[in-house]
Amino acid sequence: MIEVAQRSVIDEERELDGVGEQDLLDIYRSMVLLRTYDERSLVYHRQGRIGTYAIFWNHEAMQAGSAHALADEDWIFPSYRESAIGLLRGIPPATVLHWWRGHPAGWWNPADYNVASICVPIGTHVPHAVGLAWGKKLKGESACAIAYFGDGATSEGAFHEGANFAAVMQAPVILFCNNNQWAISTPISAQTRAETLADKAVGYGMPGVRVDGGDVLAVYEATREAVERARKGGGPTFIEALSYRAAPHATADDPRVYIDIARVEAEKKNECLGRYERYLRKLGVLGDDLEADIKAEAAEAMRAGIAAAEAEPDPDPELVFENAYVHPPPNMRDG
Amino acid sequence: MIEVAQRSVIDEERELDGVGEQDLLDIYRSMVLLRTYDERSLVYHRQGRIGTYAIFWNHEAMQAGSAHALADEDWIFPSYRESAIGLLRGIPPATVLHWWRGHPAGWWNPADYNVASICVPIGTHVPHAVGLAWGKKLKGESACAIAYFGDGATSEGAFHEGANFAAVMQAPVILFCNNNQWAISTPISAQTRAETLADKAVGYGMPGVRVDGGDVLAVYEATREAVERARKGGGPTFIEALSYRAAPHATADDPRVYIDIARVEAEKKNECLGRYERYLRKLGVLGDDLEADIKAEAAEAMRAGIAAAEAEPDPDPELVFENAYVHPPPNMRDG
Amino acid sequence: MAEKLLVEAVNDALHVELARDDSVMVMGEDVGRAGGVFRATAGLVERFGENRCVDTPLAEAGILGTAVGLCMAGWKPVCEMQYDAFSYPCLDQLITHVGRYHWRTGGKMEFPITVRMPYGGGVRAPELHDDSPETYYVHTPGIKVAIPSTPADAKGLLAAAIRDPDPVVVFEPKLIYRTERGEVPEGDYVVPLGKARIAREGTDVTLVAYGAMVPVCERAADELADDVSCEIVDIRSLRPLDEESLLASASKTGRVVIVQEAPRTVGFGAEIAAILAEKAILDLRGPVLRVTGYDVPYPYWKIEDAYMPSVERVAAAVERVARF
Amino acid sequence: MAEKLLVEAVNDALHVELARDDSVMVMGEDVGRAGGVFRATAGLVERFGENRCVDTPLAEAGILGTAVGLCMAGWKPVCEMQYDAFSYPCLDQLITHVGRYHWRTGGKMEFPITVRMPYGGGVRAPELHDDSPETYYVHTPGIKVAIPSTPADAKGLLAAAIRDPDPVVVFEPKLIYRTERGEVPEGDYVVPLGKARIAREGTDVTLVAYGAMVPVCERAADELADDVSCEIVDIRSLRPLDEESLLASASKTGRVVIVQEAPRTVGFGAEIAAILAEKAILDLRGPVLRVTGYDVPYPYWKIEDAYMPSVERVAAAVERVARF
Ligand SMILES: Cc1ncc(C[n+]2csc(CCOP(=O)(O)OP(=O)(O)O)c2C)c(N)n1
Ligand SMILES: Cc1ncc(C[n+]2csc(CCOP(=O)(O)OP(=O)(O)O)c2C)c(N)n1
Ligand SMILES: [Mg+2]
Ligand SMILES: [Mg+2]
Repeated sequence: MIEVAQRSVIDEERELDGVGEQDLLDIYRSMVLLRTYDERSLVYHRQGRIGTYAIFWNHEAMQAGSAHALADEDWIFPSYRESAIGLLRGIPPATVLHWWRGHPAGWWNPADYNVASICVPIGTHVPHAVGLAWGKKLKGESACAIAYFGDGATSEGAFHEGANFAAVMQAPVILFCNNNQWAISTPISAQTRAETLADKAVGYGMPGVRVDGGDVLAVYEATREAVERARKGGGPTFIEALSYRAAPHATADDPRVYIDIARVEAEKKNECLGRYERYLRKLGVLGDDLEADIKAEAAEAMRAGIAAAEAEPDPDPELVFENAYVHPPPNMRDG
Repeated sequence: MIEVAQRSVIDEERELDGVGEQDLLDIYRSMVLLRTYDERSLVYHRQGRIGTYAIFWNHEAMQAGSAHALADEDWIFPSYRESAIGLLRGIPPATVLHWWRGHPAGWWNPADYNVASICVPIGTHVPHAVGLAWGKKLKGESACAIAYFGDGATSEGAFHEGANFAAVMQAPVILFCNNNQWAISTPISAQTRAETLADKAVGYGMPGVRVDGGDVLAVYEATREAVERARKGGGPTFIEALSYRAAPHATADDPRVYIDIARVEAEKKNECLGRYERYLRKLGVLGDDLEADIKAEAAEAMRAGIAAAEAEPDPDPELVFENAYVHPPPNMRDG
Repeated sequence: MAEKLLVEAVNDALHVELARDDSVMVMGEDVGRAGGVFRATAGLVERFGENRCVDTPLAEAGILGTAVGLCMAGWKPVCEMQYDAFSYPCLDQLITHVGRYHWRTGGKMEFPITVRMPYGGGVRAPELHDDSPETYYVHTPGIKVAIPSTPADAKGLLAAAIRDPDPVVVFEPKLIYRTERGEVPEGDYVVPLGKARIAREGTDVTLVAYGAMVPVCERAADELADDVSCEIVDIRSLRPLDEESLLASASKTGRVVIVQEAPRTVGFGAEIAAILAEKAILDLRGPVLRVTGYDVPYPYWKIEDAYMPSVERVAAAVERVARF
Repeated sequence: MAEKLLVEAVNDALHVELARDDSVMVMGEDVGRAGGVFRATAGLVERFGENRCVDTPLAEAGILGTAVGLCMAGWKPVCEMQYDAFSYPCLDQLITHVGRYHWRTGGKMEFPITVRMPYGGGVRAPELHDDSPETYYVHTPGIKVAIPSTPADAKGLLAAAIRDPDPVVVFEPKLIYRTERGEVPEGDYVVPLGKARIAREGTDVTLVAYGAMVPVCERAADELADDVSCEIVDIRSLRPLDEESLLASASKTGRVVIVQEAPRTVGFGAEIAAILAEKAILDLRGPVLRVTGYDVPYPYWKIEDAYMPSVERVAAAVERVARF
């Protein structure tokens, strides 16, 4: 049950069942918020106001499209590439900015938003998402989980063990692979010999599907199907969203030494937010004023966010000893 | 390029190209040697002459069939289940018996036989085999490698990372999975949701094939094809040999608490050596005398083997400090 | 109170804790149908069902990784690693996540994971069935570690581990699984983490040990009883560590021998010695000696006795420091 | 001799060793096209080709596991782990195989694997880019460990590691990758494993450190120079360990402070202290103090300075022991 053909909605001008203007605009708002977060963060980084930052420009369709298919009870397990996805669940921009500022105010309570902590090591959160989903199922609850990871993550043992557990336990989980075709400087061709990453689903006996990761509605549709299946007891789904990394891996990276610049430029022209805007305009759902309003709202959220973050006092060094344990050992402060 | 139908030769009475009487009898001799090793070892264990022992009764077809398809230059990476496969490369029975006796004389030089050390942890030798094969290829040598592991091993990250490296590096390696349908007490249905283990090959972009693991010629044929492909630069192959564990996992295991005894009895009736003997007799290649000779020869090898092993003096406790390092640190004996 | 073997006490603790708290679940390789390769989990799947005693796929990182998620869903997973050396694939999850996730949530979520495993040598097994990996675990921030040496402690410390809101790793000395027999309280029974056990009082030399090395110390103390009065401190909780009992004993005897089965370098004995060198320096009347495994691969079993700290080696160290 | 940054000295060593021995190969994530995320492997793929400088898939256990097989085929792999905390997935291969395979072959086959990685904190990075994992490595039998603190040692120790027939792990202190600059001999240059470096001679207190803690000790010694004469022993080779230099310095000063960035419990400082408590007990004129990281998850970078052993903490410890 592997769909190898890459699914699209926007290019085919398909209409999605049950998706009204409100949904289309909600998704748009999410994309704009993420785009604004990303673009502002890059500026803040250059200004020395936040630290190293993992850019997710042109990944917004994958994040917003899939997140829109989830219910609030469903858990999100982001990698560093989805650092700001919690914004779509109400995490304040200041919190995520704090994370990139190395400030403890950047650590939230996952249970408040059903958004797990940002996972820095590659792929190791996949089993977490699987365990959460399996655990909810064991408790008779209906929540699902989604884990986001990159193409490179599929090479890690942690991904493999998690995916296998997901299938064996029929955990209601979506394994969402952002295939931006690069793992820092390593192209997908040096990462795997599989024809598509969706092929990996076969080995786990779970459905696999490939979507155009620049098409927010295709992503939404595929995730919605996976969520429906999961909620009905149909177990996990592997989604490969095909896109392209049109920005550096992170602020510390200089891709010019390894990337094909022409290809990057081409991708930039077809970047996901512009594509969706053109589609919404064609549908008549988006006009100049609305677009300006939504973008202004997002810009304002970020302005307020960085202001709030910078208003936060520097953390107390005593926090070094906080939260290591619920019941700390008596000699923990020895050093 | 996945063959899902399970390949057989014996049942279909197919003839294999280039396989003459000599080959058929060589394979038979190998199977008998392995069977004799296994049955005697179980006796030696009961007599307290060797320690815990991992029984491989009914796995001989998988081991002998695949090993016969290799050239001497090709490297074998056994798990504990293939502890005695080195016998087919000239490792003396006494050496392998020593291994199970916990005697240092049980450790051989892999380079003498192109047989790696027995791998005790599950699946961790898969990357070793891949590295060897890749390394030979980089040196312009023509040797291949084969790694043996069980159905349970496919759940481990080490298997996954090794398989992916194999495909990406197009290493001349055969990943040979002995699917005896049990990992100690865990049935294959609790190990994976994939329909066949051969399906796993898809996710790595390598050919996968499924053979009847009780049919020594089917195993031989599939391995020969894989070796030919590897030697021609065609990269790795995953072979799933389907069989059934008709004996306890090891001498310490009591399968009665988890296994289906009727199924075990049925498998015993159709065990691989008897099947091959009936086939050879039908072909007119094997008769009573020859069978008796070959079995006597194997029995004699084992008698001599255990005698040699028991004649070996107890090891010098000083060996505790031998071979930990080529250049040991000066304080290594502190304790 | 009933007499139990150490492994039976483990099994008893699991039965009691699963009955007591229905968010506790056991997971691991062969823990269900087979009841564990040492039968430590026997009877659990029959009594509590397949959802509370789960036979997992063969994947240690998967076991510990999904346990993190199970905690987030409200479970208290008790993960079995089938053997010491087969726990190594789980170290990545342990170090990167299990020890940090409570901290990462600003202290808001708890990860009451218990990892338990049979460990240690002397059992006449093929390689990699003999390791003493406690250093890898106890060095990891966020993790607690307990190692019992008696049946009662095996039950009580495991119960404490399961009830503790922090991740706790319990190493069970498999060499004495079926040789140590003792009284074990029935039903609810907890031995708090962080308290050492004075296994024997004495005045001349302090022997510090845990796990299967405690009986070795006891035998050495017996042998020397006419000449040297040994006090034996069974550490039993490596983190939190009961420094007080350790320092009290060192101050009483002034002479300390530490016994550890693991390889010497940065074994837990080094930490004990370092604490003494810092906090008991004025009490010490001789060198702090360590009797340990060696910095070599754990040997073939025909000669493993030459690797394991023996009664003779312990006695020799005691005599050396006693005469110092 | 040319002046080089520490990371440039690493790069130099790799260039020299690959040119010197065509069985040496470099492998890891982003070591080729990108020349490494710290540019430690810059220029190698251009000079030696894709077979001798390999961009691998993103899989640390796969990297170290295939390296074992590469050795069997006659290669000497130099494996880069991209960062300290991302090396943890390779621990299973390290402990179960890399440290045991030479032994397992009866000493017949060699596994001249080098693992190198940038390590340590203070670099203002997101979590898991700051760990000091040397304990996990140095506790493992069969493994050697080196940690340079100067550009010359970074080159010489890495060259020694690559030429050594045993597996060697080299931790490169990333905090000082681009702050430590110094003379580095051109071409062939080896600093033998197992020899400490007396970074500074002194008479009152011995400071023992390695990696990025050596400059911290130097600054502390500078601050105290008027009152206390500090000797600084840069361990630089944790295994084999130069006990002689350590004991000689301890016997000279009688007062020792050990500085380690890793969490305290069973950090390498504990081993040093334990060795002193055993072998230098009569020389010690005060407690052996450890200034270490804490047993907590490495903190968010805004407060990481409160975790890292600082000049002030080191100086305070020196004063405490000097006055003892
Ligand atoms: C276990 C581990 N190894 C290495 C790294 C260093 N690293 C950070 S991002 C990255 C590449 C990830 O690529 P991919 O999975 O495709 O995700 P992307 O960054 O493209 O979204 C690497 C190697 C890491 N974070 N974790
Ligand atoms: C990493 C690791 N985990 C656990 C074990 C304990 N163990 C030994 S054999 C075995 C089952 C292996 O099953 P499978 O891979 O199917 O091989 P088989 O024994 O059936 O040939 C287990 C769990 C081990 N040896 N290594
Ligand atoms: Mg990517
Ligand atoms: Mg099996």
